[in-house]
Amino acid sequence: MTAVTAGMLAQFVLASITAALAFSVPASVRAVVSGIACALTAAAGVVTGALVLAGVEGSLTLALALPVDPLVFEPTRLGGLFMVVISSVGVLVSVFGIGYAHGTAAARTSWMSLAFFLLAMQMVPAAADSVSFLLMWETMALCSTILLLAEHRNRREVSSAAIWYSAMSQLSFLLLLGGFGVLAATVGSTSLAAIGSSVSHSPAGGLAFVLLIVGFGSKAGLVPVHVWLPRAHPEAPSHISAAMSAAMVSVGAYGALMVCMRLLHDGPLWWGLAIMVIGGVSAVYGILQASVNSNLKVLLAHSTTENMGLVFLAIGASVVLRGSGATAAADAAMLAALLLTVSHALFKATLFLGAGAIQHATGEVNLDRLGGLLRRMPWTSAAFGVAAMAAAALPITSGFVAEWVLLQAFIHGSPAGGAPVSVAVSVAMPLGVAIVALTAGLALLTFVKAYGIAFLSRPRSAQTTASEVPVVMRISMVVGAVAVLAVGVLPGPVAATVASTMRLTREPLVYMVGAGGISIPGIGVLLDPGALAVLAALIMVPIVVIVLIVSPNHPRRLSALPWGGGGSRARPRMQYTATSYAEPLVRVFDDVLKPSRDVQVTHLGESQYLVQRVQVEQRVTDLIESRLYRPLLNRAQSFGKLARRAQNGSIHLYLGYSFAALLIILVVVAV
Amino acid sequence: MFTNIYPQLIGLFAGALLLTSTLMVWRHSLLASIGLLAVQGVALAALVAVIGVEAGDAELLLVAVLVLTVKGGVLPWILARESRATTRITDESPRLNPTAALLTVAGLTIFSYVVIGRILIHVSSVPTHAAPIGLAMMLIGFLLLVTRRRARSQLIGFLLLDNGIATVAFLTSGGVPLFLELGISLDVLLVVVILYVFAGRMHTKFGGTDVDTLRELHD
Amino acid sequence: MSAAGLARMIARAGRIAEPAPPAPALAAGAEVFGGSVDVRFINAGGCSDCALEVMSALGPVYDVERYGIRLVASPRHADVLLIVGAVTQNLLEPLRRTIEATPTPRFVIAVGDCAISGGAVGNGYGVFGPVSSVVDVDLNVPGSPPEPAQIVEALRRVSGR
Amino acid sequence: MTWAAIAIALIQLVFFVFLAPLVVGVIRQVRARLEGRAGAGVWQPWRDVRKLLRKNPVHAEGSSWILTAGPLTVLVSSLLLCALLPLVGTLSIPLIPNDLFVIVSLMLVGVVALALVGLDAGTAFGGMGSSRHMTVAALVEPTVLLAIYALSIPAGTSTLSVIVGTRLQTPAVILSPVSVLAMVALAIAIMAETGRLPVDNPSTHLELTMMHEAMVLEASGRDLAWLELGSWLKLAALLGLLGNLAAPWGILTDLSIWSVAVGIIAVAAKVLLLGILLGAGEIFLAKVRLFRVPELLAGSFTLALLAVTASYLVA
Repeated sequence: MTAVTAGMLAQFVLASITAALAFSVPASVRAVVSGIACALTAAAGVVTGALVLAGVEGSLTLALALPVDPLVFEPTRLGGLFMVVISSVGVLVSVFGIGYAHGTAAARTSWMSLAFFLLAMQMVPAAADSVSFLLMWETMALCSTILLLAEHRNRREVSSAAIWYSAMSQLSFLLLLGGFGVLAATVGSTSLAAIGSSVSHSPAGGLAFVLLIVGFGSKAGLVPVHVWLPRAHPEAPSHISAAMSAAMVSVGAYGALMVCMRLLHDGPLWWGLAIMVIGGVSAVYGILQASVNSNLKVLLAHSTTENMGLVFLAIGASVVLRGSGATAAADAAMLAALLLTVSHALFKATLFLGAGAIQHATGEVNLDRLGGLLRRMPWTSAAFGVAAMAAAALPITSGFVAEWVLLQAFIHGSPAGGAPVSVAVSVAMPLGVAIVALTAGLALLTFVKAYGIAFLSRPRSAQTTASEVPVVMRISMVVGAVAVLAVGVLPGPVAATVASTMRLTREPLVYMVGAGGISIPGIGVLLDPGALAVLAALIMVPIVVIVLIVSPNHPRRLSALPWGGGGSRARPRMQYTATSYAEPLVRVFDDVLKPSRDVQVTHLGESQYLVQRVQVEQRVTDLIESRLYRPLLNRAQSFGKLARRAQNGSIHLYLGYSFAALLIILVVVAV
Repeated sequence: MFTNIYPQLIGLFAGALLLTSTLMVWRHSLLASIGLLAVQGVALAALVAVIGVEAGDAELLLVAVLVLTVKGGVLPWILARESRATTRITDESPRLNPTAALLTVAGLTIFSYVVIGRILIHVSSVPTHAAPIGLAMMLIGFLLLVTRRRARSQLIGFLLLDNGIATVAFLTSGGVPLFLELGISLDVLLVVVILYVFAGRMHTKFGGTDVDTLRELHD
Repeated sequence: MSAAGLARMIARAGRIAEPAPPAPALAAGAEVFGGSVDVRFINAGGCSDCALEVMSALGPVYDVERYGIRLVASPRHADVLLIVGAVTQNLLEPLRRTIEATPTPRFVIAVGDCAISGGAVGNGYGVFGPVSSVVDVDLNVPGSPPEPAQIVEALRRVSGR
Repeated sequence: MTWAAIAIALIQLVFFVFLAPLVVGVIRQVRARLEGRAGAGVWQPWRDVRKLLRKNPVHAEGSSWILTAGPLTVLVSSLLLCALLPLVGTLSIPLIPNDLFVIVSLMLVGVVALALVGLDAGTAFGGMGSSRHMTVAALVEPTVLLAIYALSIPAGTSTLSVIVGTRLQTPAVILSPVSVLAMVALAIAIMAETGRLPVDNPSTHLELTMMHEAMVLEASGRDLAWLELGSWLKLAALLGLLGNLAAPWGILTDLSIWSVAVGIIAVAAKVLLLGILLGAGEIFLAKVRLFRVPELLAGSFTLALLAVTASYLVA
């Protein structure tokens, strides 16, 4: 029994203990006790994953009372990486939850299901066969649904969101079931290793590929199966949305990576192109929706769609590049995919926790009613700011490193040895760069809006009472932000570890340079954000000196009203809101977003030429939802009505059905 | 000396052709498009001349001169004169919004690169590398024909189409026989003059050559 | 208009600005500006004749930019407040706000008799008083209205060019 | 080698801090002359900065430290551009190659800082400027990246100094259609990025038409000086880059007194020439409506995309 086995066992045990504690201890100490216990469960995951990454091997076999083979868990290095990522998010979330959870979100059920939710998420990457994979997957889905329902008593929207969510997660489960089923049928074993070793690009393989990618894509929140994200996240308690949006989508990404790196590796070109298309569309669509949204948590949810889109774009690019002979670039793209996932987990957790802190302090997540929180919540604003920089892929954060690697992989797409570039590459790679660039640009606007409107300027409604959140919440946010910065300044170690989890064409993919920079010799690129930061710091010095020479008597800063043209003092209502901030963008992308505007002009009674008041309302709805899902649902409903007629509850009718069925079966058997 | 800058020159003039075509979609002003058409004619002539010099083919040089005079000189001159004479508003409000149109141009160009890449997979002379640009010009010409409202602007599209055909011909088959080119240019010239003068008269008569409104004329 | 037509017009127009008269003496305390003066123009409630003169003084004919003088969009950027008209009750508060919005060191120039002394309307019921009753004035440009040349000269005394 | 590169970076830093205000002065002077005015002389921007540094900044009530730190960030990001871009020489510091994506992201740091400054005081115009500014920035980025991507293909790397070096060795590349298309696209993108006509009017007094100006309405004294200097430095550096891409001659490739002198003179000549062209060109342009700007950028984006695909498919 190795340390890894012990670690996995420990996770199961700890999760069960947590549940027991959450059930038993009195409400007064429940939050603290079960929060700490959850954190320990997650910590066990971190340790186990780290051991796996360090090269320790081990497997855990659980014989259940189910009519299936015993569950086998044997994490690969990739699985270990994801175990670390997911469970570190779990730690942050649990600690934050101690301070945050209140009301129904702090009830027994919530804490218990949180424990199992974390456990399931940590064990999915460890699963060694499709059965245990699917079991853990479904556990994850169920627990998250329960957690999502936590506040259903307070708000009606919660239940509708939960319905959407469970529908989508069941859909993805069925797809995965089908996919794994096909694979098991073709290979003759449910063991993932066996499937991976006997890879088949037969039509069956293609079918399995499509099923699996769509299934994982829906969990990762890709277009067009993303609709659950923007509904679930605002309704769930914030630390739960953090867990879902940072950790659970990473599980989806893990699935896709597993398919492309382990199960069906070296797939044909069209697989890669298909993934690239899905990813690219999701990235652009997600960030567009995010940029025009004013509800902070919905905005973050859409940006999750964007980031996962980028991850899939990278995965697809890697497949395409490998297919067309640019192996070094292909490895770099895969590295980018992994780095994007890691970085997204870190900063998105921090962002959602920040949103939770704002909600906790002001009871408000609508940006149009926030403002001026920088002075009231310095810690939150700092952590949120760093994470937002990462989300906008600015240096010196983790997001920048990830996107940099991705872009480098794109532009080094010409195959080794001067072979002619295939048409697919020469069209797909430029478009890829364009998509990443556009996404990055829009993300920049989105998060400048989110940060600037929420933290800068003046309060847009009465949050004058807002104050900084309890210390546990601060700690978890700040730790997240520090991690984002650490990966951003010293990407070397992280990139090396990540690269060690991939099947590489040439070892090693990444070298460390300087303090903690990365260089990818395969495509001959180098990045050392640390050195960049040092240079920036060095440049600050002469400025300070100049200031001291030119104006030694430090000009004293006077204070005055915000300049409002000298007229009546500029009121907070006159400020730009999040909605007005995004208005130009809505116009620019009018054809894509199709916003619904209605203008009501109320004229004065005396004359129709004098206007009393003009009311403008503009709403941007999710096109895919209104154009794709609504019709489907209506169809389903009408069909349901039809079916009801056959179900009028008369026992004779049912007997008749079964009799008919019997006859049919007999006929079938006879013929 | 010439042979090693030969690909550069081909590339340069082909690029000029593509650039002018894109700009024609970009600009709405009729006069600007006509100016671009003139530039394009010159570039086409230069292209022909370069091929001619490379092939040491006197006839091609003659064709080049012809192209220069007709496409680079006479046609634009007539068009500009007619437009100045008859139109008040020279701006066009196309059906497709310019942003979408430009992105379509990009798509069409890439598409033609792919297509030609498939067709001329075996041929690999320098001009054939630039052949896709000719096809792209034809497609863009069609795009203009489809999306522009007013007869004159559609005529621009027509001419762009013709230039595209000529370009493809020169780049792939090393040029069409002189008399054929002669005939083509002459009847193009004829067509244009007739259409254009006609459009001008119609404009003066019915005060507008928006094709949608013209539909009312025949009933 | 076509580019060529515009070019022809530019060539035809040539130099509009009149030749610069000799520079006046630098006003005391204006050394700090060092030949760069940003002006915020305020009509504190005068009839618009001084305002018109100021506008023409800031036009291309007198071309104050050649002395380093510019009209700016925000008092935050301004060095000189160019105030015309006697301060009316309604504009008293906006004027005060504008003055406090202007970073120090700053110059206040009162243009026209009404701004300096209240002038003909000095004891009108709507008038608070001359500019000097709100803020201490550094330079006066007498006249009702003063000539643009005088206004320009006052500004040049601040910019020192 | 390392020390030579650092020396060049220092030289560029110092020289561009000197050059940038001069370029702006030249642009304004050209405009003034063409508008029939005498003009303030090419040194006026220098006087402006000196004066601003002497004044006591005013801070709006309720504004935060962003109003102090933002301008410094803008300045530093522009200074980093000047230090890293291949302007005087193509030597680049080993650990910090002037990689295209790094450069662009540094530029974006400045953009973001400026946008936050605009939002900080919570005035209507500040928010308006910031919103427009970010919208344009978001739309410009694809063009910039694609254009330089197209230029990077012949060199096979995204390191700008290598790109410029390649163009220096094989000038034939410069006239290739790919390079022509890419340069046109890049020029348009840079005009938008630096807030020149026809995207933004740097000399407007009408708040409703402002982008950059509207964001700095609240800044004063030293803060304003940093903001202005930062935007000037950015303009000068990008013009220098454009100049070196279009005509790389004179840029130094090894460190010696003579070559440094030549390099400095060459880059100064290129930047000032481009400045004069810019000033003269702006006379003939009017600011386009904000909602026509996307057309402009879509145009340049199309050119850039064509350049990239063509460069793959032609060769």
